[in-house]
Amino acid sequence: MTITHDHIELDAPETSVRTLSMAAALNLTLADAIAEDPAVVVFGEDVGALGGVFRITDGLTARFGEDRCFDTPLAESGIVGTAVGMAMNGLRPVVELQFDAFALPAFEQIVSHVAKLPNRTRGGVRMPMVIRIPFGGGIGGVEHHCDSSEAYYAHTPGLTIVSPSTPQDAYSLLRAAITSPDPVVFLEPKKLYWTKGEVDTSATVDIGSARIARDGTDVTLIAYGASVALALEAADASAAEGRSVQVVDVRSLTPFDDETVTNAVRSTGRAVVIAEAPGFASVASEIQARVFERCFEYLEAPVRRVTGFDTPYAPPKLEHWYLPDVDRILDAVDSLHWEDRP
Amino acid sequence: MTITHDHIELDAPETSVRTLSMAAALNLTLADAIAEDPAVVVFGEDVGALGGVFRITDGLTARFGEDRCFDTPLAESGIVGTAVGMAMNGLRPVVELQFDAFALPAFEQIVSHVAKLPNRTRGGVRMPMVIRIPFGGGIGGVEHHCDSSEAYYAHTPGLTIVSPSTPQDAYSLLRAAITSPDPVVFLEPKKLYWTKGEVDTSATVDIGSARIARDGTDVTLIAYGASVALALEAADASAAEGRSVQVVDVRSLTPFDDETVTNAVRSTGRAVVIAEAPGFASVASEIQARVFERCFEYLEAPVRRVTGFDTPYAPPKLEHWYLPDVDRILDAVDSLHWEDRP
Amino acid sequence: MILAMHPVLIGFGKEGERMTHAELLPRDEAVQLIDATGTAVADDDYRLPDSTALLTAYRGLVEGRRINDQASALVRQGRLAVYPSSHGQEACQIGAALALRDSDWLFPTYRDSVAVIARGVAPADAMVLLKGDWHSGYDVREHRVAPQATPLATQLLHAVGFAYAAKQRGEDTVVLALCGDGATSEGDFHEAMNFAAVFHVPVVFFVQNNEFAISVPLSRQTAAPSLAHKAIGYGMPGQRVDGNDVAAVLAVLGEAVERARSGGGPTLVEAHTYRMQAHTNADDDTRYREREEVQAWVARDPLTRLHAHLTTSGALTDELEKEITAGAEEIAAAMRAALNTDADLDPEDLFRFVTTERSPQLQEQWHQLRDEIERDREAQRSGGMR
Amino acid sequence: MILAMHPVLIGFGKEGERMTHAELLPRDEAVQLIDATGTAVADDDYRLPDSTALLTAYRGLVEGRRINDQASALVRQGRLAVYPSSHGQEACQIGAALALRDSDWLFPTYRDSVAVIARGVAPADAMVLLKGDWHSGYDVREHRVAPQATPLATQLLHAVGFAYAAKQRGEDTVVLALCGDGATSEGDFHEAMNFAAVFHVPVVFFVQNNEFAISVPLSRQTAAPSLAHKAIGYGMPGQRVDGNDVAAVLAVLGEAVERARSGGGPTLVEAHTYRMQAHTNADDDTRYREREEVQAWVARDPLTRLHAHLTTSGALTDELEKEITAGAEEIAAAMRAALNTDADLDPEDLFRFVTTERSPQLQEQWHQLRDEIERDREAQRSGGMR
Ligand SMILES: Cc1ncc(C[n+]2csc(CCOP(=O)(O)OP(=O)(O)O)c2C)c(N)n1
Ligand SMILES: Cc1ncc(C[n+]2csc(CCOP(=O)(O)OP(=O)(O)O)c2C)c(N)n1
Ligand SMILES: [Mg+2]
Ligand SMILES: [Mg+2]
Repeated sequence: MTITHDHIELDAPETSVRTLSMAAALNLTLADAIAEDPAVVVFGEDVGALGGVFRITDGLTARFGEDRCFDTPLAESGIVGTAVGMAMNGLRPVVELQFDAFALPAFEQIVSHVAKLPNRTRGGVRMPMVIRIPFGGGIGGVEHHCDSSEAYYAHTPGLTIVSPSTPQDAYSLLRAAITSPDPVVFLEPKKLYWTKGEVDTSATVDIGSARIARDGTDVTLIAYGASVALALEAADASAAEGRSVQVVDVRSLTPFDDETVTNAVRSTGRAVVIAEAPGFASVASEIQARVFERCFEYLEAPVRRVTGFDTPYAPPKLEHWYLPDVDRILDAVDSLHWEDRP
Repeated sequence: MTITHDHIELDAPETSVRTLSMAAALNLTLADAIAEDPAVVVFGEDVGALGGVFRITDGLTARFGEDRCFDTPLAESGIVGTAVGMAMNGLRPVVELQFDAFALPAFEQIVSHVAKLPNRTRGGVRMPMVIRIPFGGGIGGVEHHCDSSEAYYAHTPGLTIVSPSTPQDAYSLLRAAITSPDPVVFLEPKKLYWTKGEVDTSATVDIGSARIARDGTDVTLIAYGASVALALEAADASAAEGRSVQVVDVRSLTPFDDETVTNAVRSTGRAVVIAEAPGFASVASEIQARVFERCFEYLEAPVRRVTGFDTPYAPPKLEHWYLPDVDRILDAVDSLHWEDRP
Repeated sequence: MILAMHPVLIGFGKEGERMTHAELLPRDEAVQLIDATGTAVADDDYRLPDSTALLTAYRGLVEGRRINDQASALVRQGRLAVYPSSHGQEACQIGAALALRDSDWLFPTYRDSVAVIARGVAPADAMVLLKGDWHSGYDVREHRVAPQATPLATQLLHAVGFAYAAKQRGEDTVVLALCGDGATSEGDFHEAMNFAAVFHVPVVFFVQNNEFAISVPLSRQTAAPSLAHKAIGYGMPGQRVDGNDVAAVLAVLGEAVERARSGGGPTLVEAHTYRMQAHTNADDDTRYREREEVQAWVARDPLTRLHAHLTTSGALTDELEKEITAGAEEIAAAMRAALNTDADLDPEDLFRFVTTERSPQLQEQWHQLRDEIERDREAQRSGGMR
Repeated sequence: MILAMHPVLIGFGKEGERMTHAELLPRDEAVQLIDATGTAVADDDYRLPDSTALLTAYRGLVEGRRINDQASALVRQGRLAVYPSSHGQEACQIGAALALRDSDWLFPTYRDSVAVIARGVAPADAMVLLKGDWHSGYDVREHRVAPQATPLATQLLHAVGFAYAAKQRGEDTVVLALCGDGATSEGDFHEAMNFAAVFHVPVVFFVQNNEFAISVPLSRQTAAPSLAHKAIGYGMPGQRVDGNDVAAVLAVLGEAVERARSGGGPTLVEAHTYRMQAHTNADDDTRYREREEVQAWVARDPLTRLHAHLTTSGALTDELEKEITAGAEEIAAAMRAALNTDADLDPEDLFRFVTTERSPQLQEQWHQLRDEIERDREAQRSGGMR
């Protein structure tokens, strides 16, 4: 169990741009990070031989050995709590928690330590750690497998929360998260795991920066994770109806890119926030409130949100009713006082 | 450990109105509930002989016996998890978790079971359970003793969240919480434990109803828990400056009384939301967003919020900088576009 | 369903009494009453259940196996979303169900559908979760079976609280709580064991150690001599049993259940068994275990050994065997029929059970959804788009 | 600070080796090397530390007691917000500190200020949390002491992860993790023990069983024969020691530390001691325990017995005693001086350490606060209101 500091035989240098699924991009990031930094260790439940239930850690143990990617006993507080100790002692743990609901046993460690140790010690102890959680629904998963719990983390000072919506951002954001000296909760939209896109491994992205995913002049849709794909679909559908719809991919929930979001909404005067999680006291309500405050004079209509209902996540056969969809977004857009328009 | 169904010797009938501290009112509620309903059991850490670290359960074990109020092993998930089983089997557990941060080990049980079991079983299993948590700061407590974690619970569908700001509401809301067939998270503002007020034990309050704590015509302050006292102070100070300030005590975070809050803000056209918790993705941002959406046409100015910073709670010697105070509220009120006023 | 059993009760475990190490520690070897060839093994402490009991158990095993295999087939046919099979673990499943009285309670996991059905739940109701219609599909009070738990080890605490309430009311209910080897690593396992022992409640914790937690082998879960060795750390007796020997499971659980019923407090029982199939259909177990390892367990199959034992003893006739097989086929056919029908699901159900009274917020959200649905219908009727 | 100790190492505990029950289970009685009267007790496995080591320990005990009592006085004077005293538990505190090398790490709780100070942390720095200036006040890397943990049992997992990283780098660091009897009931205790055993990391878990968790007595925490009996359930050795006998604490911890250092994996050590004062100054222990019970423990005081032992053996002269007392007084005086000064606190610190780079949100919030502060100052200068 000693780190081999010898050079690891990497595959022949590959071109830096290729087409990958988000899952493959994440796998590549982990491999690249392990290869580059001997402090990086990947662990969790079933991440070793199995390669993770979503195969994001596929092949890592075989390629880099048990010291770099390994299975733990089945205990999430144990996973995060030991990661805290490792981070105190020179490692960069990247842990996987299998589903949102199964991250909950680790909640005390995350809130009381991961988020607070650097502050507690006046920066004496940093927490360079990534907590990866496959999040969100839309994959027909049974109860406890489709939740969106970003609000719990986003409300907790000291944590950085990011979520990619493209394979490129999956790669670049995860690289940035692993390099960050601060603890990052990395939310992987399960529904997008198998969507493909170009990935330039040399491209970087700053944590804390939102992305204009689509230009538009009439209304701004603000989303993150799997909802970005939905927002883009809605924008297409809206275009067919003659509306020019802008889409902002928030990407970094905390820190939040007020500048990009505020400028976007000020330019259109109308906004809809989209997220899968229940709406009450959520990241969506936060974004809605921020936009209202910062764009008050610019707004033609109240900012709307389209979120999951304030109910437990639906069973597979009912989830299509639960989840935000294109129609619901278009309805929200329709409600934005268009009749008042000059 | 068998419930004695015999008549319990109560103290001589007392007048129904008396002056009590909030702590005493809560103690009285628990005693009355235990005396009235043999299904009520109170348990947690140090609630027995000691009477709780805040003495809210003082004397209950002595008066009603170990079967009705008892200490558990030191394990919060254990406390809430066994309460779930008891609630499934005819008891009405009222559990105490010692401080907000020490409720976190129970988070999985609360989110995955307490909140969801009734829904999971199509109402076949109800969760008549109260989780009492002394919450908030302002008492000079060291780290982990002053957090406000209502957002975690309020974001979780299936939970009812209430917090009193007066001894009367402490009594009436806790009675309502214990009687409720649904699980209630009962947040007790530590800072107000020793404030006194009249308590009419025959007065009832509906969960889900806000309270106009003070009438006013110029601006509406919306608060809950310890922040209500602060809002009232700010209203007094503002009155001295010639402004008529209305104060709404939210009281029930979920369900939320949109009607009362919306009507209040529509009547003044200006609003400030006040809460101690960090503001990001919080109950305060939810209220702000709701008010914005529902009162858009009535607002003279953007709704503001005065909350804790998005930092870990401050150490005792710095908490006066951290916590919302009267000046900060008055500043927010001052910022509400008064110059535009007709 | 109740077996006439004569568990060997040892006179310890009364509240407040301290047990000796020997009483708290499990045996070095798991209790076995019928070996893999079907031969009875003499035991000083545990008696072989009589042949009526063993025949009842045999019927259960055959039905259980059939249910497992039928459910797996229904997954392949797309009628179930997912199925965590207990193929190979049927002796534990049936032993658990038969060790209890009707009035007792079972707290099962996602893997324990066979035990749930053996308690009387209709197979189709037990499959509602796995079909995706709702999160749980049976009346927990009718069958005294808690909803199958997904978050690992959490149900053990519910079992303890449930037993606490029963004890407080002076009822003689026993609660049997199931979990896997992996789940013993969770904090909730620890807290449940400890609460049970401190409050001396009538719970039996039954760990089906099937050697794997998805892909993670037992050696990565624990370094202990056995999982049953955890019991002494809580002051409750621990025992190990051959989990593929339903006779031994019945005897050991039977003893633990009777001890619990008579005020002797909780017991931890670890069954040594093996998960013969992948974790669920979504899993690929070739990634983490050798086929030879799996094959080696075929010889220890719980059905074959009981079949051999009962045939040798003459208790199981060809005729009876046929009748049992036919009964199992009937159950499978009913399952197929039930699961091949699509349930008529009501979207309003999403809002119906969240709280007893629907909040104004939820009502508003339901009205929004209802309007959407109506507009959809309208649009479909008029052939329009949205 | 390092004692020349000769722990009796037993040749077991190498990775992958199974230990026997006898090796994993603690003794029926706690290890004691000096009894309450100060008389040495012969022991087959553990050797009495030599008199140099015992004198070092004695000095530690006297200083520790003085620190405890000084801190309690400072609370009464309003200079500390709160103090959880280890009065009566000093043998555990000093034993823990002395069992480690300088390069080893300590993971303490709120009650372990004396152990923290014995590791070299300045008393005033150790008191920053309790004074209320900040959440922790010492450089954890300089002293190799983790911040004192408040959320119970959580630090045990940190200790395990820390040890894992050390082991992975091939360092011979040992990590000593402290917790109380109450904390053993938490899920994190279980997960930490299990991870430590499975990963075979160099950690010693040292439970100070002081009979109470605030008001809750041990009998409500566990029904086990002892807390050390939990060890076998994880496959690590457990041992019990008289926690008021610093010689025994040194010997037992010394053995465990050496085993950990030499690759023998983790150990659980339970010390039997007693919390002589209330949980903290904010607590009222007359509500939940009899004065006689507390009084009975005075006779078992860790200082008195070592004092008697060392005086009888002649190792402790009057002169040395005076010197030690004077040293302790000096420490107390320095504490008083340091804590009677108000620190100059900077409100911007609230924003400085949350994340490495300050987010725009936090910067905006700081500017808001800074403006408030400036306006306040302005107002004060001009004598105005707000
Ligand atoms: C708290 C929690 N963490 C993770 C999971 C995901 N998960 C489902 S089953 C499983 C393995 C369980 O293994 P074991 O307890 O041995 O039971 P088995 O599946 O073998 O019956 C895991 C990791 C979960 N359901 N709950
Ligand atoms: C997770 C958690 N729950 C509750 C508390 C509140 N609390 C602080 S100390 C204490 C008692 C701890 O008892 P024990 O572990 O025996 O340590 P001791 O104080 O006796 O040293 C409690 C309940 C806490 N700090 N953390
Ligand atoms: Mg298993
Ligand atoms: Mg203690």
